[in-house]
Amino acid sequence: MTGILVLYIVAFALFIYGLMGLTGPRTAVRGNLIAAAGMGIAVFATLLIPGVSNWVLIILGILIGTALGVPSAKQVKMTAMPQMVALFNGVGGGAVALIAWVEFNSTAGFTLEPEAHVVVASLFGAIVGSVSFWGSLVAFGKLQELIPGRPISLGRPQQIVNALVLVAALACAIAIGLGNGSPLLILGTLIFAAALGLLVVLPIGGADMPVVISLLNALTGLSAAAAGLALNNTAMIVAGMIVGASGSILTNLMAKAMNRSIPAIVAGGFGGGGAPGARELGDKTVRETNAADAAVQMAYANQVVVVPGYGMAVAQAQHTVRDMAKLLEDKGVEVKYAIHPVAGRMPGHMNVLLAEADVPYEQLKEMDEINGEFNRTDVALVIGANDVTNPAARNDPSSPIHGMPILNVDESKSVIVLKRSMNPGFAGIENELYYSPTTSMLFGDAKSSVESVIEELK
Amino acid sequence: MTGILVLYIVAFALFIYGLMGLTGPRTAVRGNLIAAAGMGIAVFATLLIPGVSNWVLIILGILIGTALGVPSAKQVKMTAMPQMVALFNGVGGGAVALIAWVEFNSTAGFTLEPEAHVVVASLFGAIVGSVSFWGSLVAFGKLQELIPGRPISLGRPQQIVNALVLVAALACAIAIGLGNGSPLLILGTLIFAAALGLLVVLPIGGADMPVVISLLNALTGLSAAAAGLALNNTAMIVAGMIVGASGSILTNLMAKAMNRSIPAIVAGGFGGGGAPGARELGDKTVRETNAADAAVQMAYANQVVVVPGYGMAVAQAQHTVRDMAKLLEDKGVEVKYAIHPVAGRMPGHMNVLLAEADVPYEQLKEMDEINGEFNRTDVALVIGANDVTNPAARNDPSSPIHGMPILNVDESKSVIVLKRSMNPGFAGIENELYYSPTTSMLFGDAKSSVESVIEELK
Amino acid sequence: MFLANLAILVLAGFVGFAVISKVPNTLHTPLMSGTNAIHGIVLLGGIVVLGLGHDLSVFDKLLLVVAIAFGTINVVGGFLVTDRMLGMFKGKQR
Amino acid sequence: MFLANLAILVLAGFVGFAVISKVPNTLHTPLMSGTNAIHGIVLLGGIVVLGLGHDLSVFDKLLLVVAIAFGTINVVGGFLVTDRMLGMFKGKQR
Ligand SMILES: NC(=O)c1ccc[n+]([C@@H]2O[C@H](COP(=O)([O-])OP(=O)(O)OC[C@H]3O[C@@H](n4cnc5c(N)ncnc54)[C@H](OP(=O)(O)O)[C@@H]3O)[C@@H](O)[C@H]2O)c1
Ligand SMILES: NC(=O)c1ccc[n+]([C@@H]2O[C@H](COP(=O)([O-])OP(=O)(O)OC[C@H]3O[C@@H](n4cnc5c(N)ncnc54)[C@H](OP(=O)(O)O)[C@@H]3O)[C@@H](O)[C@H]2O)c1
Repeated sequence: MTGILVLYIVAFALFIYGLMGLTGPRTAVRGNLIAAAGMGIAVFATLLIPGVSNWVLIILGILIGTALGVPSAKQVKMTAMPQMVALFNGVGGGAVALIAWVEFNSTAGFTLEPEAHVVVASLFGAIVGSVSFWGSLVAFGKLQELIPGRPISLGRPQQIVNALVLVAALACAIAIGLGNGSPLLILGTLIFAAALGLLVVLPIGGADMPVVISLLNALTGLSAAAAGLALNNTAMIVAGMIVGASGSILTNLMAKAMNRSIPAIVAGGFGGGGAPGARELGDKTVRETNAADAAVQMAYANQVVVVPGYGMAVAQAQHTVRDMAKLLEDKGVEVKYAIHPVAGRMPGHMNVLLAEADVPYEQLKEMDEINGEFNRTDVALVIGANDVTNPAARNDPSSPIHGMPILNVDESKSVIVLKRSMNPGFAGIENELYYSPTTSMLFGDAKSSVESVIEELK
Repeated sequence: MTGILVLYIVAFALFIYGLMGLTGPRTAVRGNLIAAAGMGIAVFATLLIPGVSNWVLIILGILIGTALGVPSAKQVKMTAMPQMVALFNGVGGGAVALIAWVEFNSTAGFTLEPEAHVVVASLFGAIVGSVSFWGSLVAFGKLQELIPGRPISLGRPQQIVNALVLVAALACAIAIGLGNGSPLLILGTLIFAAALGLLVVLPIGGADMPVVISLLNALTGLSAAAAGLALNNTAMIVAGMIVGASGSILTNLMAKAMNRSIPAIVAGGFGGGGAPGARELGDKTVRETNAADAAVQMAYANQVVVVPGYGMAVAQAQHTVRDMAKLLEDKGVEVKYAIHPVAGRMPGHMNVLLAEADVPYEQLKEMDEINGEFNRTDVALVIGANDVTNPAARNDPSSPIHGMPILNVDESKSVIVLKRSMNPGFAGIENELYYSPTTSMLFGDAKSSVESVIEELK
Repeated sequence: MFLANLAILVLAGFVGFAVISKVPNTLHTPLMSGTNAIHGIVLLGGIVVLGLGHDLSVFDKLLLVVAIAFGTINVVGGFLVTDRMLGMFKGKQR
Repeated sequence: MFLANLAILVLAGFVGFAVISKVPNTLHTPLMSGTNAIHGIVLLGGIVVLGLGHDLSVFDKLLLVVAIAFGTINVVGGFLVTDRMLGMFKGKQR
């Protein structure tokens, strides 16, 4: 055993070291590899445990997992990353739940099991694991658009129902804890927990999913730590708890970045996009433009700043945009891209898309870098971005996004906005930018709009 | 036992939480109190251990310690802080060494002791603890000027001697480890370790002491962790190791801040101040001034920036300086203080001195804040500061302090330097600032110089 | 043993807490995915229970194979996806 | 037990490492003095050995009383001095 425990210590040391690396842009790639190495060591050590049998089945499980995991990880489109992460997170939670289930069966419902903390830890793992599994599946479904992204809620009674289901799950668990070994009870625990996972995540709008996934990620971490306590496995305890702790903080950071609060998110009902009642135009007028004029306007500009947003992702317009930029550069126009940290639906969403389209890295400007430049910019071309350009975040204390740092496109000499309608974005609020005299709207799907602009430029 | 271990966990959780607090200016005071609370809990829990006897002696020891510790901590002058810390650190190391010694005696030289790691840990504690004890005493002596602050070295053979002494200490320890229980051996271990402590710290110049103390601090932490391993005491392991790790990093940060390298420091021989051969004036000329002229110059200035340094600390001139500033302000002169992070001989040295003299906090300007202002400054009054104003750090890549951020006093319209001679400062190098046409020197002890300036101002 | 594990649990919590202090927005997603991969450690649980389990029913064994498969997916998928993501932040690494 | 302690040791190391990432220069001295107070924990060692020690010689007992006194000095002195130091950084707390 000694050797194995030493290897476990090495393994989690590598996890921590790798995680430290992941927090810095320069060291991130290496950090990830280091953590992976740690995992390899941990698995290796476990296989060395004296008396391990059932080799065939163990290998089988690992092979199946690899066969399913590797290709899906390799083929998934960059833009589908979040749901992929959700899926991987879910199965992790599922594994914990299954292990707890077997622990229950193989000890005749913990009736043979002396130590209290093992029982408690296992049941905790069963519940949290199951919640995380089913919750993650919903998150996956929503982002993959297998389930409608908008909130699916029971309305008012939602919270009460959730509470009741939770109580039911706990009741079953407690009954087991008190020594009742009936198999129905563990099934009840797992099923009620599953229901809870579904009921909590379904009412949450697709746009909040990244935060939810991060939350579920932290939960899975905790469940893993619990399983580690139950099995007295140091590596599992440490790794699980590290993820539990760092995951919770990460969730907070993400929520802050798009200034939402965790409770508000879990309360649900928000972020379906195009929330009703957001369309009181009043008598403000919108100036519409067409591809031809837009093309001319940009062709004669010195500097054009492209402001991509969620809409560009939806329209998959990144490559087209890139081509347009090329044409403009040939005409001697300086083109830059303004990247807002929370543009799109996951942090770094825009970096990923534009990198995919091989936009030269030098042209991607972080928010702080570019904000000073807008007043020297002739045309700010807003492609499917909305909230991240909304001056209300600066001016209107009553606005739900007030305080969120934004791209000051309104400071540039003229603004062209590409979107399909006057519908609001993620935050579901009006954007006064569209009514400013310097702004003109080019309605239509981002990709086709950009294509027609290209036609005009040629 | 269970309850005690839980209390230990609470205790070290408080240590960590407190330490986190100590890293932020706003939370530092609270952090320190939290850590202290943790210590209280740890001690309390230990006294609960079933079977603890010898109460009288235990209480006696605690009372003696309190009787000695509290007053000295309360009375020590702020400027004597570093040596006080050194002393407290030393006794900590001493305690570890003594405990190891008793462990040896009470187990007939570990011959009754089965587990290897206990023996190793104890001996490690004995050596490191002893080194830290004697090393800290030297550091204390130097800063308290009981021992001359300049390097006291055997010259060339120093390193070899140190190595031999270390080997001797290890040899004794190994002999014990191999099962020889002779009391002479433990004495040998402790004594050789003591000699090592003296030999390593004596050759180090007084000015490097803060870094050395931090280093010894980390060592004591490690020895405490070792003792914890030997006694299987979780609280000691965690607390000791945290200090060991954070202390090492802190040492690095401190060394960087005054850009020195740890090896160079331990190699010794540096920082005695006024290193010889640093005085080749060449044919550069120095402009001397007198209190009267200096007073007039400042009285008619719009803004005077006081640049305090180690010299002000030596001269204990902070109160006088404060009075002078008052007079100038009455004359409508704006007075500010430029605080270099490593001015003086410990980080925050100047903040402490000036706070002691009740200089209004708003007048203390951090380096980055004030550096932009010098070009708008009529008189920069440099009081016993040298290296932190030396333009060579900016201009002269060959200079030993090149790269260290400095206060750009040379940008101000005129500079008045108060020091006793042309002797160099801590780094032992020329300061071209003194030869610039805009600089005039007012020689003499900082305090008396300032006093005579005050006379003139009245 | 349990108390030692508790101490370990608490310390690990602090580590996770202290490490993720401030991280640039753009790294949130990779970090999420990286930590996600790490909790694939549950794979060990499946191996231990299946490997050391006495008289497990066929059903139990089936569940455990699935658990191991799940854990493996979490691990390999997680690390691979993270690596690909980070690859996308070209230039960042410079 | 030893291995659990080893794991604890390693984790504690990482905690110390992660917590003291970047700290403002002016806090170096208080931090040094604060951590210094924390290793006064050795006081516990003195108490345990003296409290649980069987047939300790008078000399050993003497050494331990000194050790306990030393540890106490380290603790109380350390925390007090740190507190006074931080008090000096007035305004900082604002
Ligand atoms: N980055 C993250 O981590 C993250 C995660 C979750 C939520 N969020 C939130 O998401 C928002 C991101 O802001 P954003 O400006 O990027 O997006 P946004 O505010 O959600 O606005 C996207 C806009 O794109 C338009 N659009 C949609 N499909 C389009 C298409 N095919 N062609 C052209 N336009 C299209 C929509 O208007 P039409 O419908 O009229 O076309 C919509 O107004 C922020 O509120 C942020 O807090 C961010
Ligand atoms: N802050 C820290 O943590 C720390 C720790 C260790 C080392 N250091 C190093 O110490 C240096 C600090 O720079 P510094 O400019 O503050 O001090 P310095 O460079 O050491 O210069 C001090 C000057 O004060 C003068 N002086 C000494 N006693 C005086 C008195 N009674 N009256 C008037 N002048 C007096 C000396 O010149 P005369 O002899 O001609 O009077 C000396 O040139 C830096 O090199 C830093 O790296 C800092």
